[in-house]
Amino acid sequence: MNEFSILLPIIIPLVGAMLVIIVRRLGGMKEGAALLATIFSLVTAIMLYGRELNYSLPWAGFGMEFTLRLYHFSAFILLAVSVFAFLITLYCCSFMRGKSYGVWFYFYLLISAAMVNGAVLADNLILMLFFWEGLLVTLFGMIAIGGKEAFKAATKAFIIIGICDLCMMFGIALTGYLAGTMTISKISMSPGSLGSVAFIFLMIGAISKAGSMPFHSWIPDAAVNAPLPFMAFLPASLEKLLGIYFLARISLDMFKLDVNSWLSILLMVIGSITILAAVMMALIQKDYKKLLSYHAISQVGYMVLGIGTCLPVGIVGGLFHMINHALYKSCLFLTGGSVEKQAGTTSLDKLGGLALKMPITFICFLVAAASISGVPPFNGFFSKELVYEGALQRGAIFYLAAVLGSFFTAASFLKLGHSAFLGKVSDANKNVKEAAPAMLLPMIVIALICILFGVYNHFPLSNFIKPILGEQRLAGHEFAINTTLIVITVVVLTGALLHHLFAVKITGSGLKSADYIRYAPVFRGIYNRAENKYFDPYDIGLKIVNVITKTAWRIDRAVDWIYEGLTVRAVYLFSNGIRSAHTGNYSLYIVWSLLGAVLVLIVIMKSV
Amino acid sequence: MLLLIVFVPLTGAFTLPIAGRVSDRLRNLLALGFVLISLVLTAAISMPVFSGETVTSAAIFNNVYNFVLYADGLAVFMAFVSALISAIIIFYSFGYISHYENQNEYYLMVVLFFGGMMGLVFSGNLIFLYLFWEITAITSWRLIGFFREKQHVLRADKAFMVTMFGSVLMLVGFISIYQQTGSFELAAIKSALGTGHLSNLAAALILAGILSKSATLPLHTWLPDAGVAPSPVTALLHAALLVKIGVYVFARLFVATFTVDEFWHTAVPVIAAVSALVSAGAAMVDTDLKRIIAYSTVSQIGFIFLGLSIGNEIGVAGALLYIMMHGLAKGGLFLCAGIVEQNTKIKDITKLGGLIKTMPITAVSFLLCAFSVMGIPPFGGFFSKYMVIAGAVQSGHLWISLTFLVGAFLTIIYLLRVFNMVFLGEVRFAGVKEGSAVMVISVAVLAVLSLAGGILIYWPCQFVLSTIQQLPGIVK
Amino acid sequence: MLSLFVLLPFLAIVMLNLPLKTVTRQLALWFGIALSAGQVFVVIFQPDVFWNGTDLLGRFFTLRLQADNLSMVMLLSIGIVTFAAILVGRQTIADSRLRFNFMNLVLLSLIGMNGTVLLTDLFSLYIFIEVVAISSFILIAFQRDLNALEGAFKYIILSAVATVLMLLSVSVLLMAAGDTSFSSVAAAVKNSSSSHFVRFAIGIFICGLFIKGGLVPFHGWLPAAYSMAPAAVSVLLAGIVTKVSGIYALIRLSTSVFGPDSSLNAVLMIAGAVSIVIGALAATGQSDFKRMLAYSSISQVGYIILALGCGTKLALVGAVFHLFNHSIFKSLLFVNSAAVEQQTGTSDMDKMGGLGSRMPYTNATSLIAFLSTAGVPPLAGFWSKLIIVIALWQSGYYIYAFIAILSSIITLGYLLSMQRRVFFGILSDKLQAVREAGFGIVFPACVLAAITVGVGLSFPFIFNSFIIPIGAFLK
Amino acid sequence: MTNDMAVVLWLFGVAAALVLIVGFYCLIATVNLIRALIGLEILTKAVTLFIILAGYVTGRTGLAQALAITLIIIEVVVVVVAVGVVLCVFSHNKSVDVRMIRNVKG
Amino acid sequence: MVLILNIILLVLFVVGAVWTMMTTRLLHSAVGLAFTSAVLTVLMFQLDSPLAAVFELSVCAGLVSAIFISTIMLTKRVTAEELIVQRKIRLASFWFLPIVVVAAAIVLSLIHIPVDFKLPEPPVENNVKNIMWNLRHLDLMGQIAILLTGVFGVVTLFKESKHD
Repeated sequence: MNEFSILLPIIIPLVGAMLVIIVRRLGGMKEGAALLATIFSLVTAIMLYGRELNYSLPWAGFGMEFTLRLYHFSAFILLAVSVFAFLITLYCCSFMRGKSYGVWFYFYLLISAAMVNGAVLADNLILMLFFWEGLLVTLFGMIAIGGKEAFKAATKAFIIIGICDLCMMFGIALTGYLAGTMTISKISMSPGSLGSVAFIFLMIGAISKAGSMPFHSWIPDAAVNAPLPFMAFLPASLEKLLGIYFLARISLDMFKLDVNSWLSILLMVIGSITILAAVMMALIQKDYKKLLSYHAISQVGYMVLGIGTCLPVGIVGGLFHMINHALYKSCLFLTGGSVEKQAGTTSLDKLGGLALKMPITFICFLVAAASISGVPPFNGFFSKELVYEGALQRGAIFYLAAVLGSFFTAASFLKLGHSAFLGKVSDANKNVKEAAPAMLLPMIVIALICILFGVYNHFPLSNFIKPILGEQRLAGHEFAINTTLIVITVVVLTGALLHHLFAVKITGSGLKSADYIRYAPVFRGIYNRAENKYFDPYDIGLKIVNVITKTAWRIDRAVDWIYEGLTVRAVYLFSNGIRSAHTGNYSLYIVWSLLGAVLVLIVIMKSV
Repeated sequence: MLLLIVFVPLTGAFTLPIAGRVSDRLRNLLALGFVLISLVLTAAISMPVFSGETVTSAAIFNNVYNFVLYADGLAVFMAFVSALISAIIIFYSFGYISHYENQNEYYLMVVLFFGGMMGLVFSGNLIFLYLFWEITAITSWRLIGFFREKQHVLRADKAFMVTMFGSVLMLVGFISIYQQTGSFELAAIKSALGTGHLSNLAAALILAGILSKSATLPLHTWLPDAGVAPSPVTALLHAALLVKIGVYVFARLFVATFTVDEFWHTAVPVIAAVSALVSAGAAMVDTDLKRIIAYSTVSQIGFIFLGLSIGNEIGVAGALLYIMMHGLAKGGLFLCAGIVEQNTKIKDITKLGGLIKTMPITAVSFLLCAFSVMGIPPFGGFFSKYMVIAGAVQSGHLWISLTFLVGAFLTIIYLLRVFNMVFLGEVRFAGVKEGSAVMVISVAVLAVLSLAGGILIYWPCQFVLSTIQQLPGIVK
Repeated sequence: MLSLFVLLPFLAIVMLNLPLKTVTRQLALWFGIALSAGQVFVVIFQPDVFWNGTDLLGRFFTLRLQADNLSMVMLLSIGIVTFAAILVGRQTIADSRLRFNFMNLVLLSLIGMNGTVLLTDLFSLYIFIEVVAISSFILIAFQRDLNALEGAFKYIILSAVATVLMLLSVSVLLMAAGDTSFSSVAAAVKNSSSSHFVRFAIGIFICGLFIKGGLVPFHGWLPAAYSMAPAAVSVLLAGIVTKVSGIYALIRLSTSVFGPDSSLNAVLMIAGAVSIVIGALAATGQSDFKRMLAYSSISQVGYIILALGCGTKLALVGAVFHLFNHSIFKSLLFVNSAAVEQQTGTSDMDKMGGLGSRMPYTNATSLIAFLSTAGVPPLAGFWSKLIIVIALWQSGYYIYAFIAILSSIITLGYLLSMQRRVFFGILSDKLQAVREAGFGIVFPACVLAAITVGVGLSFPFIFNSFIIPIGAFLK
Repeated sequence: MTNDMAVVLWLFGVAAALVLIVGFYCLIATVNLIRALIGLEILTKAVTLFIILAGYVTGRTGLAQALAITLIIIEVVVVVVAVGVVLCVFSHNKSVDVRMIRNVKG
Repeated sequence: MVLILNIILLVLFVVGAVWTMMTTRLLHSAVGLAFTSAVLTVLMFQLDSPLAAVFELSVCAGLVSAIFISTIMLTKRVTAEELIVQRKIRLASFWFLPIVVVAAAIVLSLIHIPVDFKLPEPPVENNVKNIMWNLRHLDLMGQIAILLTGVFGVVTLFKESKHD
């Protein structure tokens, strides 16, 4: 396998995308083309795994080189991306049937895969940004095809991520300037004052891609309108992988973040807030997709928190959580997709009792939900434990936030499971059937992996995660699970269960199990405001922008007035003055002339 | 060769009204032909130029008014970009302008404008540079007032006067250079100045001219007002050529010929930053489709100035690349706006909507061009925007580059706003059709070029690289 | 054979007025054309026979004429503008008897102007200026329109004031010099340069010429006379009459008789700058086509005087070149106004609009003329203004340079508004019947436009060979 | 210059200057076109006297006379033309009031 | 003696001019002009300029006065009532002309500017005929031109007014 093969993960999906467009009129061929492309890229990813390759092409110059580097970390992400791409394409083969935008969805999906692969492989900051920001276009396209109203969400997503990507562009420029090189693998510096600025800008790009607060607000909006596989594909899996990958790169390789750095605290704070705030929002949602989307935000908090601890245990936990999250969250979205496809709605009001109608979906949901809630022995449990441990070492407050998050996560999934799959079968859902095999298969596979990664957690940890940090960093660290923490976790989870039961009892339904929190004295106001988007950074930002633009507009008009108002008026004022002096009376003109003559004589004779 | 590039369109323009009497088709093809001849000749001349030579052709009168045409990388780059975009715009005009009166005048003025542009680009003598500069001003004045309504002519007059105001100041600046060095010829000025730099007064005066032509704050308001012109004209003026004239002259004088006081390396970016912000804000508020795009131009020109004025390699290269990419993309935006305007007779974006259903190709082209202007990869605009900002960062102007970052944010927001309001949302009215084939092809070509410019960035960058290697004023 | 410039028109008039009634009326036009065209010819092609041949007629007279390059330029302008005016006159004056008188008066005016630019005596200068002036009075008034009479009367009165001032000055200089020839006056001025009397004489002579040339604040008569004169006369008047009788004389006297003198130059510069600004501002608010052009004329004359006051050789070259250019483009604008006035019956710009589509030639030539006036390249007006500004800048008169250059923006402003109101815009219903003016107007317009464009385009070619040598009249 | 000559110069000069003042005053103050022309004539008188005076003082009476004669002739023509204009105005306005001919203004 | 005569003549000259201006009737004014002209003639004689004096007398005192008088006759005659009104108006604007003249006379008499330039050498030729007819042909030609112009002026400005 020569160096050229490193290009394959980028080229194959691209070619696949072209193929999809070319064959789109031939019924069924487009799915085939897409599947083929994803299979090929999966195979390539597997073959590339474990190799170290470098490849470079002449490109734009000025430090912008087309340099790709395949090494452990990127190969791992590559593999994960390929798996998800394949599974979701498979899922879509059934899900997208009969939807007019199918072609474009495959097209965007494959291009996104190519872009993510490119970004992961890139060893040049600009090249990475090229692929990274290129995702914007496909993101926009994928949301916008979702229907008449979807473009608003698409716009919102585009603006938020676009702005963050621009920040990252700035960060990259600064980093490149400080480091003197654009090659990622050659950059290694400690964040000084300017370096911290650069780090923050890069971090904005990274965590916004991962969907952390405060750059999250497009995700719930998109969840409503965008096609569900999109949610499973981009916000749930690929973007998390990419964002956390890059966050890990910047905080591990490019900038030597240490425990004492304020940047580390910053990251942890962001992580904690994200965990808590998002999960609190998730708790009260009454829509399958929206609830999941808030969790997609919340879980990012764990990863950011884990990486932010700057401790090996935390980092490993964060990265492990990244892959775990991608697994269970996409699985959850896929179950949501199945429900939507079969029941025709994702509103929890109208769902209920689907467990019997769609047993496999329900089981997959259970596994994934248990996983996300951190129930042992599923994979989520182990990664969370690692993060807890890291957080605890840095401060009890972070740990508290994480555990509290866990509590509410569990609570909200209990609510979700209860209201969607248990309870009474509503009339509308009488005829719901299990989803098609092509849709079930990916769910099953992912659910299985969840279990596998949980039970045999040493396998992914030692094969995938630990090599990322390298031997030196890990030296002297053992990841023995802290028993105390496990106990606490179990207690918390049990608490969540009890709480749920209690809540169901007092409110009378699973759906309303969180309502008492929703309408609790203090929370009520906060929630009301949150639902009216008072806290949405996007809306706040737009308000600020509005003020700026109004000011700018006034300045612009003022400048224009100088030309159209002031100058013209002044000229006409003078002009009219001069004109009215010409009265037509020649005596006056003679007087002028004589006075002029006097002046001339004064000047001429002055020098004598 | 250089003479041909300049004088084929300049003199050829005057044959167009005559040709127009014979047949419209002949005139149209001739117009396109003149531009294409220039394009091909420019391409031909680029071979020796990029191998490091410079091409000069001159008519020496043994006085300060020697007519010198001089082609180095910068000139060829600019000429090539201009000719390319002009050719597309003229092609588009076949479809657009055929609905209106005074076509002879239109083609005369457009080709004359193009000729003036070519002359300006290759001019090696400040006086002739000014001369061609004003030719472009006259022709654009006529073109803006093309529809002859009173308001339009007033706007045209405003544009003419504001740019004239700047340009006469610039002329005084040239004269001041002449006094300092004793020549109007760039080569002679260069050697006369040596390592010393230009007097600040001269620099300020020339800058006034450049700012007025490139529609930069505080001399920018004529540009949005000039949106009353026919759309190909606005594309030609706002996007592709006219506003780039100022930028080009900036590059030609302040980067390629003189060194100026350190002060200007800060002052110009500050002006550009304010301009970029203010006009971006104005673009958010305005509701006239073409005015918004025009404000966007003002804003983007700020980026080009930033790149050029900080004067380091990546910044200048980025600015040049910006000229090219912005020209393609913004031209496309204006042409799309032209299609919308012509088919709906509406320019107020609040009254438009849902056009993507009826004019899908236009909509997609618009979106692609908008992406390029926003600086989204894989479109060409991405690289130029990055390089400019990187240049600013490298020169240490952190705050200024942050300001530009905000400008870039706003760019994204207002362009998406326009796209949403025009092409998405409720369908407001029925019976709107896609533009004619010629027009749609033109915008599609521009959109594809914007995309290709990014994907095949290697070639434009090589182009730029060989250009800037001939510029001495660059801080390495 | 310089005397021919004066004598041939004489002969022409004599022949025209022989009692041959009908024949001469038709001949008058051709005489005028032949004389003016011949004048242009001998100046441009410089036939050796003419300039250096023995002056057969002149042998009988002691005329003391002298032609240097400045005079050449003036002769050229005189020839061109007279040619245009004659053609316009033929087109616009319907009555054949009046037309005949018009031709005669133009020829007399030609005598006056040719004499003025060739003579070398202060008192002769007065006489020939009066020849020009009196024929202009009559020309303005000859159609007996009340407003024209008003203009003529104002011109007469102000012109009389000017002559009084000039003659007063001549009498004082006569005392100092004992003679009125340029050379002796120049010598006397030089000898007693600090004399109050002499300086007083210089001052009032200059003032007299300021009135003749219409500099601010001596310009009161000018807008009335220009705007109310019959079309053809406006062309002549604005194009060349005041330039010869006022500006040429100022150039001649201030450079080689009274000057060079710093305070004189200061006066000239101030007057020039004030004229530029006031003229431009006053022109801005006008709604009458010709009145606007009249004020524009004041403004443009200001440039000439400003450059004259600057005093360097380059400035003088610029001044003379601008004088030439101005006489071309301003008469072109007046020819256009004649066309418009003839076709629409009014010169009120508010009543026009959209004429461009009906009068394409007039539109195009007017475009050229106004761009040239505003100093937009590549037209002739640009180059002369450029030279003037360069000269000002080089002499360190930065403020004046800025005044000059910024006023050209105002100039552009009002001319743009003129063009907009007259030629652009939408044609009103009343003017639907308007057609292009006749050959007699369009042809000279095209010729003048061609000259403006041609000079502009060929400027770099002719800069060394024609423009710079203008300065040779400086001693 | 002899003393006598200086006195003559001074005397005649002052007188001519006074007449000039009278003439200008007339031009400015009068509202009658014909009287304005008479004022012009008065001015011419003063100027003629100046020229003759200059010739007398410098001993160039010949030249001065030649100039004066020319001047007189020219002024006559000017007056004739001016009177013609005034008469034309009169035929329009039936008045020779200056204030009737202030239509051209602004 | 000559000096006193000159002074008297000059005073007459000035007074004549003032009277010409002050009088209300235009006819008187024209007569005043003729009178002033006549005084000027005498003054010219006093200044050794007989030929010019004769010209002055014949042309200005004679021809010009005739022109003015006929013009005044051609224009509207004023009635007695109008005359009174006119006189009032005239006095309103002219009453301080004499004061101005007297004041100017006093001021000018007090200011004595010395002749500060060199007087020229005596002339070679001082014969007016020679000068006019031999030396100044150009002036002559100018005069002829002006006379011709005058002729055309008369033709164009006067001729048709009879038709009206």
